[in-house]
Amino acid sequence: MATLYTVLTDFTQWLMDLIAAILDWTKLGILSDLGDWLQSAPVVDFVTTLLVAVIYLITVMMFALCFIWQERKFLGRFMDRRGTQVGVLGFFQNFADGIKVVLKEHIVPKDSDHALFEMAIFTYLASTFMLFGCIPFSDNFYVIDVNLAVLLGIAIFAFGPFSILVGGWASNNKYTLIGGMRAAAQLIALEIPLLLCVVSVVVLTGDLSFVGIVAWQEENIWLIFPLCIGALTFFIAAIGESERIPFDLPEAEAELVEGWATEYGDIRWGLQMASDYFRAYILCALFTMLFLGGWAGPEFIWAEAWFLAKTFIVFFFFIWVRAATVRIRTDQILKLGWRRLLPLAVINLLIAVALKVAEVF
Amino acid sequence: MTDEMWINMGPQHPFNHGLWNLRVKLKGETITAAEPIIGYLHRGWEKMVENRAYPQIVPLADRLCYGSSLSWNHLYCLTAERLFGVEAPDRAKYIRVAALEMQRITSHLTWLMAVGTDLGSYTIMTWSIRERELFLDLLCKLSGARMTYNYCRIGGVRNDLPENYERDVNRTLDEFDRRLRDLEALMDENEPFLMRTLGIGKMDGRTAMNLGLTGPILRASGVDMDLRKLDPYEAYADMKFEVCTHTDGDVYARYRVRMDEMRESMKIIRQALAEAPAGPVRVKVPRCPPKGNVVCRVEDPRGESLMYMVSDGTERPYRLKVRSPNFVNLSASPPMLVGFKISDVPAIMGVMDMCIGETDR
Amino acid sequence: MSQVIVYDKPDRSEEEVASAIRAKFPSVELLKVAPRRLHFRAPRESLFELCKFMRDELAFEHASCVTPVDYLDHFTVVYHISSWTDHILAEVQVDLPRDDPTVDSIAPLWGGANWHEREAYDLMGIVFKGHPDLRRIMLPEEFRFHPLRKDFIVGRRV
Amino acid sequence: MRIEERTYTKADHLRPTGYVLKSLIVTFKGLVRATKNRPCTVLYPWERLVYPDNYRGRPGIVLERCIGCARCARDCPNRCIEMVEVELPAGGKAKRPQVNVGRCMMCGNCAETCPVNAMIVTPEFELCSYSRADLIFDPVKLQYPHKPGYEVNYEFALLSEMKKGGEVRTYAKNDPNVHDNVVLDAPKCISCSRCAKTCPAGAIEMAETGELNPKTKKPIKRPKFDTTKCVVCEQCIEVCPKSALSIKEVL
Repeated sequence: MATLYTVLTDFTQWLMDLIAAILDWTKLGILSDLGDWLQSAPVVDFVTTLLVAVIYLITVMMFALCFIWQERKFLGRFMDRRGTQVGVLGFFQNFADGIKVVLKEHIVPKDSDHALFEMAIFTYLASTFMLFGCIPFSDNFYVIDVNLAVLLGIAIFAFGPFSILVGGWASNNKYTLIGGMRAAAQLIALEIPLLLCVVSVVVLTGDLSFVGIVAWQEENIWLIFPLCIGALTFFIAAIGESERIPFDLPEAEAELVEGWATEYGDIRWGLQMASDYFRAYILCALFTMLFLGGWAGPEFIWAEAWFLAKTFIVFFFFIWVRAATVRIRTDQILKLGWRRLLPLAVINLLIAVALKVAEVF
Repeated sequence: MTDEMWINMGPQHPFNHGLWNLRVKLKGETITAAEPIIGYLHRGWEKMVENRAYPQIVPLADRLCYGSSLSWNHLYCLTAERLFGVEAPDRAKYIRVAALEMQRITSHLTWLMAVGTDLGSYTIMTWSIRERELFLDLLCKLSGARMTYNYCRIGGVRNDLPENYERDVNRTLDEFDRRLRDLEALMDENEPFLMRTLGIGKMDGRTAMNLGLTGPILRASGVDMDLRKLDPYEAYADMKFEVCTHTDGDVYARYRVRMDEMRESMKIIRQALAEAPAGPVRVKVPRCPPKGNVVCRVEDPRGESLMYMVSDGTERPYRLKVRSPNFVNLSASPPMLVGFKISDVPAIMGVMDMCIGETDR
Repeated sequence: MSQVIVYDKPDRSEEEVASAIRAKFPSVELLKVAPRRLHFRAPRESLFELCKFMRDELAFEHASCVTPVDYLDHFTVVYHISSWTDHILAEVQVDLPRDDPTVDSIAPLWGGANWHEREAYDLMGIVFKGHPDLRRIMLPEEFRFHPLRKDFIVGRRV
Repeated sequence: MRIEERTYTKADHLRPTGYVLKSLIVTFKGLVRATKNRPCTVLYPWERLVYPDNYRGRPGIVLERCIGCARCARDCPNRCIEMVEVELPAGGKAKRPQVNVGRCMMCGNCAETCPVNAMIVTPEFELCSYSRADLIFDPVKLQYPHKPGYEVNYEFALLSEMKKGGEVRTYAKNDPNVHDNVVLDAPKCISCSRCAKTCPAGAIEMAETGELNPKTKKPIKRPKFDTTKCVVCEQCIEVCPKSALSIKEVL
């Protein structure tokens, strides 16, 4: 973070001095006070963080959108067909979808609840973008390094089902109502095992910030080896959280047409689909940082490249599971979540505590 | 607590293949009543047929059910032959048996595609379509068309086997045997698939018989009734194969019966092509049949299909009634659906191999 | 261990079944006996008893098809009832006068015939007494004609 | 009918091992196979599937061979063939078939009944057009470069020979002397010689029979049929005012 941050602080400092100089030139009292205020440290700090956040968001969205390309290509090859053919090797497909979605007309169902109908999508999207903030690429490229980053991430992540439920209810359509209820039940059922796995990692590493966890893993051992049960439960719960095929019920095409987002037509539907993939990216990123040692890796390539490579590999496993299995029913998902994943997560917590007490690590 | 809600899994819905409507009464997620509504694809086939000459109806019989057009084509020609009092030459009988069994495998693979999409695994869909291409090429080499073959004629078949056809067929069958094992690995050895199909849509043998079910669905409920053995026609009497049955009567049993039937069909094809005697393949048939009526029934990939033909001595049939197996299987679907969840509907109806062309005629 | 019903060898021959039916129902006329086929002509009144007898005593498990035929001066409803145990397909013809085409329904005996009778009512206008819900199955409810009748001219504005 | 105790025994390898492990292995093998050599899908406009010679696309015609017998028009199930006047390269006008390809269901019956193999089955199936009128192919547009694979020939056996048993000969589709023949019912004929004029194959010619017409004292002429040229198109039967001609089928 040092290089990017210092560069940007010098830049904003130079910018603020320039503005202050201009304001002084006008010789008006108030404006020169404004100039001094601008040059003060907190304002400069705020503006640089803003700039870093914008840059960081753009890079993360570019990589998250590559997930869509990866899914189309690999799913195609699993099914013995070609993936997308739009543009070079299919890379232009995302922009083509984006342009198509932007051009579509915004239709609001007749007697649906307009305010909630609009609000659902933006809260869904906002919670996803906030999550980007607290996930670092490597120890010197991140927006903020909060020492409670893990807690913050999981908390914001739990906000998703709320907006799905509201979106499903507000669209005034039987199918979306069922889809919304299913999504809420499924995400809550799979949230608990997810948290327990994260807790077991935190117990072992004793640190709540991602940078600390990765640093710990660099010295000792990647956490996937001692906590392999935890890694497996986290992986399965992550598939459920990002609503992918084995746990695809909320937007199961077979019965509920498109699930809770049936009535959204234009950019709102596009953003909803994109944020599904962003959430998948976040879960893969969490998995790499908690279990695969984040950006730890031999020096010959950058730390960020290591982090991205591992995230893409984890997403490859997501696609692989999608290609191989069949969608299962809602009550089976809940049964799986409460009866299979929860005990496994608890066992994993016991292992972590045992390892901690025995000071193995 | 939740009052009952009628849901129209309407004429245009991702899960139903073909135009038909399933009105389902839901109490929460479980189905309390179901009512299939058909008639959206009613083309008035039986009225149309009454003002065409006998040889002109042969290509029309193909269009009854586009999934297994050769079996309808053959049923019409067999009924007309019995009406005319003509017997197809022996070589034609063996070729017909081989072509019918290839059509049965193609129809079962189309059904497998429908099951794949309904249960959410698109790999099953694309792989079964890829396997189906093998047989479409064979039938295209034999008859000249890929789906509506127009291959049988009243009094034999259109043309003899192309040169070294038997070698191509045997090579395809060996290749298909390997690929069928891959397909089964995707389904039988896949726990979510078993979760979605075991114990769903149960129906025991007695009620199935009373409700008029025939074909693989009846055999899955433990009734060993196959018209190829019970009422042998063409050259089935001297084909050595056994009837595949299952005892549970649920969705998995129906799937299992069809997969075994594909293997039996492969055996029959090999026998038929090996034992086909030399000789003519087609007999010249008079224009006008004697007055009278005739009934003929055949084992269609979906069940017992029957044709009743009345002639008044002119060159046009006076009345031609078609009994389609799917028409009756669909009428017996409500008892299968009641008591199960709405996300089971695609599994139950998908395995029933709906073909709306023959249901509505 | 669960049970499978197997139909490999017929229990009775065609003649036995034919003679059993003629003994019980003198009014039923036997038209033809062929290998695995029986052809009867039954009067309208004794149809339901005949079918009940065939189902209960003679093990005819499956009503294959119900076919209405319009012979201009009268209707004929042809029932195809198959017995898997004896490998027989019995064809029962019932003649109905053209002015009141009503006959007893066999849907209570075999559930399979339910939709066939609804289709016969829908396309040919034959009323089946005792049918659970006799409605049109293929054509819209407000369609007033029965298209399969010979007096229905194709292509006329309906 | 007997009740049998039977338990369904699956092949031993059909048991789920490791929840979804076997499916994962199989799909991964599929992935490797599809990336190593090309996936089996065909990129349609650039790559095309190879169709066998007898593939049935739209019907085509070889105008030189067509004699205008209209058997294809009679046998088409969808009634999409009409006979229309067309300029012959050799001069004069004649009726040739015009196919409404929009209605055609590509069943190949017209090529099958054509006695002179003028109607052929072409492998062309890309027939989209901007208006329905474009889909009505007049005889000139219907033409297609001829290849022997496109003709539809078949051999048939005769019913009588089949019933007699013994050695059964098969006859080609357009065998000149094994086909239904036209029979004249002499008293009805008023020798108007319309059938001789309409016969496309030139198989009928009016021949004088011995008697004289009592009123006009001129020799009576009756149509005489040359069965080798006749193509059983039944145009003479339709055109005969006294319906004196009928078909005697050869079985």
